Amino acid sequence: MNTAAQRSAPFAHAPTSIQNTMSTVLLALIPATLFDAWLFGWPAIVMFLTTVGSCLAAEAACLHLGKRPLQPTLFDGSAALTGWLLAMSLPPWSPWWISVIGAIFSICLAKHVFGGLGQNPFNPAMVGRIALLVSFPLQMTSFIAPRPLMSAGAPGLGESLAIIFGGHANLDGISAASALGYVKTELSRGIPVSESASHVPNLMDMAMGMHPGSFGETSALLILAGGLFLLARRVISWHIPVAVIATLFFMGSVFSAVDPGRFTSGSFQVFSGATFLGAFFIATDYVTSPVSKPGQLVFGFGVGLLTWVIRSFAGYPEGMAFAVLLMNALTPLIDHHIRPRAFGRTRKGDPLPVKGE
Amino acid sequence: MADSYSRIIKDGLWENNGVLCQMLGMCPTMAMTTSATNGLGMGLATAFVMATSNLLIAALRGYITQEVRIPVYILIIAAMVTLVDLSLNAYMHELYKVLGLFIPLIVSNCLPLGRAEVYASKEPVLPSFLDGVFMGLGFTASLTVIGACREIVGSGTLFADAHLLLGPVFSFLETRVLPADTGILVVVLPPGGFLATGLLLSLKRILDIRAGKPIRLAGAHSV
Amino acid sequence: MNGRTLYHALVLGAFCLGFGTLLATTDLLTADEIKLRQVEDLQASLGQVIPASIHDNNPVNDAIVMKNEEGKEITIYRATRGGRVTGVAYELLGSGYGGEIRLLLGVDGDGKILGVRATEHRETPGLGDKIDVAKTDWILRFTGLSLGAPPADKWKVKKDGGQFDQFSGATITPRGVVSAIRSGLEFFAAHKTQMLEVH
Amino acid sequence: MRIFPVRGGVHLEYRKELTSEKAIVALPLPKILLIPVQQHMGAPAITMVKVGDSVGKGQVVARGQGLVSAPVHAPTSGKVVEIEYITAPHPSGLPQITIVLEPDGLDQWAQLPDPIADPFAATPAAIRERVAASGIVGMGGATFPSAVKLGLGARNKLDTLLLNGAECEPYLTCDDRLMREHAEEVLDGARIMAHALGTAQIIVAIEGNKPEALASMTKAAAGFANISVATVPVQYPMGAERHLTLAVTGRETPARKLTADVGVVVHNVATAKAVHHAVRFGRPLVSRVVTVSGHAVAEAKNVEVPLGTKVADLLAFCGGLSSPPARVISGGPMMGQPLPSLEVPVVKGTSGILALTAWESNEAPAQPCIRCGNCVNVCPCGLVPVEMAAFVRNEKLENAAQIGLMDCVSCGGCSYICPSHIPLVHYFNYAKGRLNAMDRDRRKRDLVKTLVEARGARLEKQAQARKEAAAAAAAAAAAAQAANPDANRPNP
Amino acid sequence: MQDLILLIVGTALVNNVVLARFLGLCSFMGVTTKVDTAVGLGMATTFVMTVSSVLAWAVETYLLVPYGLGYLRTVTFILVIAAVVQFTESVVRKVSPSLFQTLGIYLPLITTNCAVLGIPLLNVHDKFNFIQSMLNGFGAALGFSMILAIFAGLRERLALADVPRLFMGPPIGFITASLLALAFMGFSGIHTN
Amino acid sequence: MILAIGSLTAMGAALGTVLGVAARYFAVEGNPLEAEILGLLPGSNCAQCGFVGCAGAAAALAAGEAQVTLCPPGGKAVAEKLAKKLGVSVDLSHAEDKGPQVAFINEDSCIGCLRCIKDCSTDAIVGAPKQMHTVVSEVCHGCGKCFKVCPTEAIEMRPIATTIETWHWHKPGSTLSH
Ligand SMILES: Cc1cc2nc3c(=O)[nH]c(=O)nc-3n(C[C@H](O)[C@H](O)[C@H](O)COP(=O)(O)O)c2cc1C
Ligand SMILES: Cc1cc2nc3c(=O)[nH]c(=O)nc-3n(C[C@H](O)[C@H](O)[C@H](O)COP(=O)(O)O)c2cc1C
Ligand SMILES: Cc1cc2nc3c(=O)[nH]c(=O)nc-3n(C[C@H](O)[C@H](O)[C@H](O)COP(=O)(O)O)c2cc1C
Ligand SMILES: Cc1cc2nc3c(=O)[nH]c(=O)nc-3n(C[C@H](O)[C@H](O)[C@H](O)CO)c2cc1C
Ligand code: SF4
Ligand code: SF4
Ligand code: SF4
Ligand code: SF4
Ligand code: FES
Repeated sequence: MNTAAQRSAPFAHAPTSIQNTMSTVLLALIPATLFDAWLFGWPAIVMFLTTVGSCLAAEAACLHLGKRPLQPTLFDGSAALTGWLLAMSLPPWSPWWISVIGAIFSICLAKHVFGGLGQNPFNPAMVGRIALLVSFPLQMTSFIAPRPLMSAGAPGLGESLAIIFGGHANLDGISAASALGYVKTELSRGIPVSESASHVPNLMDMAMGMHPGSFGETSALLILAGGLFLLARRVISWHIPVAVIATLFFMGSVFSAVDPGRFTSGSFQVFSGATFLGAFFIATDYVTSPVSKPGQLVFGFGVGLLTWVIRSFAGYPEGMAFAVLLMNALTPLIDHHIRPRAFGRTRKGDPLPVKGE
Repeated sequence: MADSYSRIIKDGLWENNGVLCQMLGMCPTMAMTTSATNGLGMGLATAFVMATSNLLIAALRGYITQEVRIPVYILIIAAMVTLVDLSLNAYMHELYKVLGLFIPLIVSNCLPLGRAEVYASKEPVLPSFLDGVFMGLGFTASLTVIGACREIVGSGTLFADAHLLLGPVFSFLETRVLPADTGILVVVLPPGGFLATGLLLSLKRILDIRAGKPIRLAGAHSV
Repeated sequence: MNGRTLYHALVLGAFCLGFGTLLATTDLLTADEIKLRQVEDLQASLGQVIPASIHDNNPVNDAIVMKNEEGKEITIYRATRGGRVTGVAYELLGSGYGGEIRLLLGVDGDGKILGVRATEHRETPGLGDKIDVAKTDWILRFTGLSLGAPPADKWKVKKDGGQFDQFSGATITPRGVVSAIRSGLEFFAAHKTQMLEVH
Repeated sequence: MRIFPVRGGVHLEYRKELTSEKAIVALPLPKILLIPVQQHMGAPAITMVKVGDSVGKGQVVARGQGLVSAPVHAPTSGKVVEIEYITAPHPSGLPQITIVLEPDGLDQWAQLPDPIADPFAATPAAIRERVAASGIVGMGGATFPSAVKLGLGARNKLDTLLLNGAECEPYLTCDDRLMREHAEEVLDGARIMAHALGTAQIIVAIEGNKPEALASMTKAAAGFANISVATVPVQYPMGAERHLTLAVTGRETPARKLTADVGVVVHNVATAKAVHHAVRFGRPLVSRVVTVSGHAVAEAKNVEVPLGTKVADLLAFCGGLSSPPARVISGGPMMGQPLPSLEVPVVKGTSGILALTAWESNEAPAQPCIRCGNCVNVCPCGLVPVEMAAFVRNEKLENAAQIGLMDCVSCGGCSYICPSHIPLVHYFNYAKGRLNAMDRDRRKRDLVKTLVEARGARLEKQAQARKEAAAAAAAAAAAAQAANPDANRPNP
Repeated sequence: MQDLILLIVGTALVNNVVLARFLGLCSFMGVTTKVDTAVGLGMATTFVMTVSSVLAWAVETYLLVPYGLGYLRTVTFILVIAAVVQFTESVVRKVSPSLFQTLGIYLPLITTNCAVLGIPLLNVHDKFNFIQSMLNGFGAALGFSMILAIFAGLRERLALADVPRLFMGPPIGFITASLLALAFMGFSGIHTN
Repeated sequence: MILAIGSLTAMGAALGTVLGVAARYFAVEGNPLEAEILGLLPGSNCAQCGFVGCAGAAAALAAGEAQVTLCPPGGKAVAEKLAKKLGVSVDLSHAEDKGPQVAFINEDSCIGCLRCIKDCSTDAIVGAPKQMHTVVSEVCHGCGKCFKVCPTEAIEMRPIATTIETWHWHKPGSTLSH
């Protein structure tokens, strides 16, 4: 018998696979996606499809260039998920070239130069989003107010194609700031948070999604539901999301209690922006987060803290994506230093002492 | 001898190019390549310093002892840089206004010192001088190419402001490649510097593979 | 100290001596030239905000130093014609998105703007850098305006209810520039007599 | 009884129902028996018979050598027809010395040692000797000579004999059946072992998915105050001795130490039964219970098999293969070994023969690791398999060892759970083997070095001696010349 | 006090020497294949950078400014640095041969680590006083060491990844650095508050 | 001007002094690296590397004048260790590694000339004049010296055979069984 064909135990395997995992995550995103598609209308749907399509095309192109088979990899759902999450983090009416450039950054530069699935140290979707944000701050901060499908004034399919592909949206006319962006701009001209916060949608509206923002970040409650679904299916564990949200809430609450004119409240931090999307779907990306549970807690804490720091002090209104990338960079060091305690050993790795010796 | 001169030229410009192969002088490579013009200017100034400092070091090396060699080399390089700085300021003021900011930084560029250590401290005067010239020109070429790539993708122009550096005659170089305001801004920001250099290095690798040369996969300076 | 150590000291000292001499000589030769160039530079920038037609002196040579409210020294270059001050130019600091913005403001004797230029800034290319004349002529629109025209409550960007256009997606930069110019004009109004008085 | 939590572990599909209700049946004597002289950990036994010899059942055919070894006995009476290198029941498929026995069908016992009438009055040494002479090795899979383990009492302060009835591997039910059908014998063996070890307490640990075994063992233990039965959670690999010890006693065995260092010795239930037979009847280990299972087997069974029976014969007894199996393995699916052929014998450590269909083993080509961390979560040893495998894949074996490769017990949990189907354990097995080989090489190099140095010193000494001799000779000559100045003078 | 802390945070994170100011890139690329080496170089650089910031401040304040020798700034600063480095080199060579072996040609290259010259020059440009110069030097070095360690961690992981041959080694190093710089852009604008 | 030159010269001289003193007091004697390298080499002084024994090889390695793959008896393992010690990266995938070998003396051709015994650095060969010699394979390290000197080609270098004890799993994805 050929020994090379031999393999060692085990000869049993759990019914798990990459495809299973990825499709569960996609499934969890569907409710929020459908809601947002309704909320922002046809142009958003066209934008969403363009983004996912571009990511799949980029994946196929990279596989082809690397002379690798398309078969398992293109359809394992990871590229679709990257595209999906990228679309969720873009302004809903972004023009086609935003989607395409984002896909090139996400899939080609953040994923395939490192060797493809599983090898990338940085979250591809977030690399795409940030490269776009830094390159096209205007387009990437021009959000539209909700304009539900079938409502008066909502563009039809043909008009939507023109908006996305023809560059015919007069963004100046319809754009609105996200809550975080609004508060930040107001603060920059000396208007205290306590005052500007009263002009943003109330928490209930924010949780429901009735406010301007990125395609997928608006409906906090549906994202939360998707996240809980992932938790229930054990695709993700609670460590990262809980650490992110708790840290953000804590920092917000403490600092807004100290200086309400300067800092927004904990619940504002949690319900605005991409907190839930980030905590449940983005910070939890397996590939770019630590593998051990304690490591994940540290990672989540870091994401929460950095998000708060960037939101509160830095030039950008939203910090989740940056925070995730920054903690991605720290992940190898976290993995290096925070390991589970080995059986029969101390935390430092020395054998436990024998009693009586 | 002729053979070794052609070797010096080839090494400097391509085979052992300061940026692409030795990966020295990365700081100006990143910082000064937001446009082709900047890259060119920085490269030329560096080339001048390298040529003169290599010349001086090779000429004076008999007097330099091992223990103080680094300070002496640096002293010579720094003196050359200051010389360039002062004379440009006085006599070629327009050029100085473009380059002014980054001339002092040539002192801390690893490449001149690297060549001093590796080449000028061991070889005769003329080859050392030529080594300085061609290493400098190779450096200039890399910077210009990287600058051009970043400028085209990032701002949609090529050789913008070339007339400030090279005189009004060269304003024909200034081109607009993409429509105004369509550049991908990251490319001219810090991340773009690293990205462009990384991609250029892999481009060189493709060419090397095509040419059938062995490629080096290890870290930048593994000895 | 043994001989070898002394030798190192001598070598390094000798090199320093040689190159120190070289540099000192160069400095000696170039110092005046460089000073001249700096004056020329200043002259060139002042020329942009004070039209040549209104003066017969060299404003570079007619500079007075004043203190602003915060006690910082400001150099005022004065353009005179026939012994009468026809305009002044001085530097302003505005705060933009990327940090400080340095502006040079020229004002005539009536407090009307002769010209403004951004001389140094670190605003984002494609967004805030439109204040640079090399990019757009936005900053030229200030020429001819004064504190009263437009009225004080319109000395703001449109977004804040004023009359000046902001750039789409970049409000912070123009806001900083507008408010810097306004306070520059206010500074002129407050110290007008002192500035215009002939010594 | 208090059960302590154990980190990690997986919840498997056990598929024990295939055989759990199949009572143990005896295999009729096969036509030929292949008896390898090494069926245990340690030094191989030395053959004691020649081709053509007739042997009785239970007669020693190979004797142990050295401290850690075990004798091998004839499983039945018959004639030695050959002694040669034959493929071993080992994944390498390499041959090993094997005694081929042709049963005469009489199954006649040879002269056996006398039963020990009252084992509890006998010295522990006497019991150990009997266990050693009976060729008993650990039946839980490790096949470590049991007598050596029974001697641990001399070195360590022991308080508990832990009887391992966890049987946490899927499919296998041989221990389960043994406990259900032979509870008294098992417990008697355990009591004898406890006596030999000097432990006061015996705990029988059984996973909660074997209620009948629990019931029958509890019933059998009722009369003994020092025996208790513990129900341990159904959590693979609860049967691993360190983890079982932790679960039952709360004591964590330090790395690179034995459970004996925390006062516990673990023995398998089948081992206990074998001890009972050896002590009470003088019978050596010549047969064992094997679970034959898997969906590619026509009739899954629990079979009492004479050692040396060919796997093919055993499968034939179970109705043969009903479909072409994807894998035929010896032992359980998590830690068992793939068999190189069906012509290899059942040996002392063979707890099961499984013929698995493709859907049962659910193998798939490996995909890239997505760093999901599942392997980290399930590893009962607290290791980071994903990282160890990455090191091994890049031949950085020493880095892998630094982060605990040698602590891995090869339980298979990580490979089982990996969504990318990465053969993690295979990587670890490779790395462990390679590191051991490197270690052997290093030891040899050290040996060579000392030899070279010794030789160098010797040569130098010789050279020195020669020089001294030459010098002495020269001196003598000079002295002689001085005495006789004319001797060397050229003739005028 | 708060200002000084802000100064350190600012130079370490916001205007990180490597990622935002583009200083010290040669060692950043060269000595980050292993975390331990990177930490070693980081410590050596921290020492040199802090000490030379202080010495350069002294030279500037007591020599260059009073006597109008501004044009000798580059020369004198670099001499000071060279001396500090070579002194450190001698000490390390003696005290820890293995550290010396791994840092190899980089110790002399600390001299031309632009950061070591750049930071004192920036101190002069920003008119920092003694304490500020020292803290700025220290903060910059801290940021440098931190980036070195992070980047070395990333590269250790990349060494185990299936990076295509085309990008293996230096190219992927630069691309990783690019993404790291992208992430650090999140801190930009902190000073405006 | 005088001040400029003077201060610069003074600085230079001062620094030169500091460096001179440093160079003197912190000078290192010998090469500690050499000793470490020597510890990694097999120590059989077989000279197959072309240097004067292992010490010579170590000196050459420390001076950077030799390849880490220089030592045939050490094989890949030693080359790897050396590469690690010296911080160099070598591509060992192509490095020839015949695997460990042992000498085997063919009984029929051995004339008992004693030459191999004299040359064997580990005294791995036993035998008496004019009698058949044998190799104690546990201590033979496969240097091949005996193979070279044997006048009758009675000595063969054989790869060490894999047994069940020494067998281990191949690397997944590779087709080698050992
Ligand atoms: C690589 C690439 C980058 C682009 N970048 C921009 C951009 O930064 N801003 C922009 O308005 N359009 C950008 N475009 C879109 C085209 O320039 C587009 O044709 C143009 O915006 C048309 O706009 P209009 O219909 O308003 O004339 C880009 C297109 C490509 C392919
Ligand atoms: C990368 C980046 C660069 C920016 N550069 C500038 C700038 O140069 N000037 C500016 O006023 N705002 C700049 N901004 C700020 C945003 O565009 C900010 O949202 C805007 O100034 C607020 O004005 P709005 O009310 O028009 O949205 C920048 C933002 C980003 C993300
Ligand atoms: C992962 C793992 C699982 C094990 N599972 C069992 C088991 O289920 N039953 C068992 O008796 N031994 C099992 N063992 C073996 C035990 O650790 C131990 O060697 C054995 O119980 C000792 O008894 P013995 O010497 O009588 O065989 C397992 C070992 C390992 C490493
Ligand atoms: C729970 C979970 C979260 C994920 N989050 C992301 C994400 O934020 N961004 C992304 O590009 N891919 C994400 N993926 C998909 C996949 O891991 C990603 O494409 C890899 O990073 C590509 O190597 C996620 C996958 C899972 C299972
Ligand atoms: S279980 Fe598999 S895919 Fe998940 S981290 Fe471990 S090796 Fe990687
Ligand atoms: S096989 Fe080893 S590494 Fe894998 S789970 Fe078991 S003990 Fe852990
Ligand atoms: S080849 Fe190896 S063993 Fe032989 S002398 Fe050289 S270094 Fe020593
Ligand atoms: S190969 Fe020959 S000389 Fe070398 S160790 Fe073996 S027996 Fe001795
Ligand atoms: S050029 Fe800056 S460190 Fe080399």
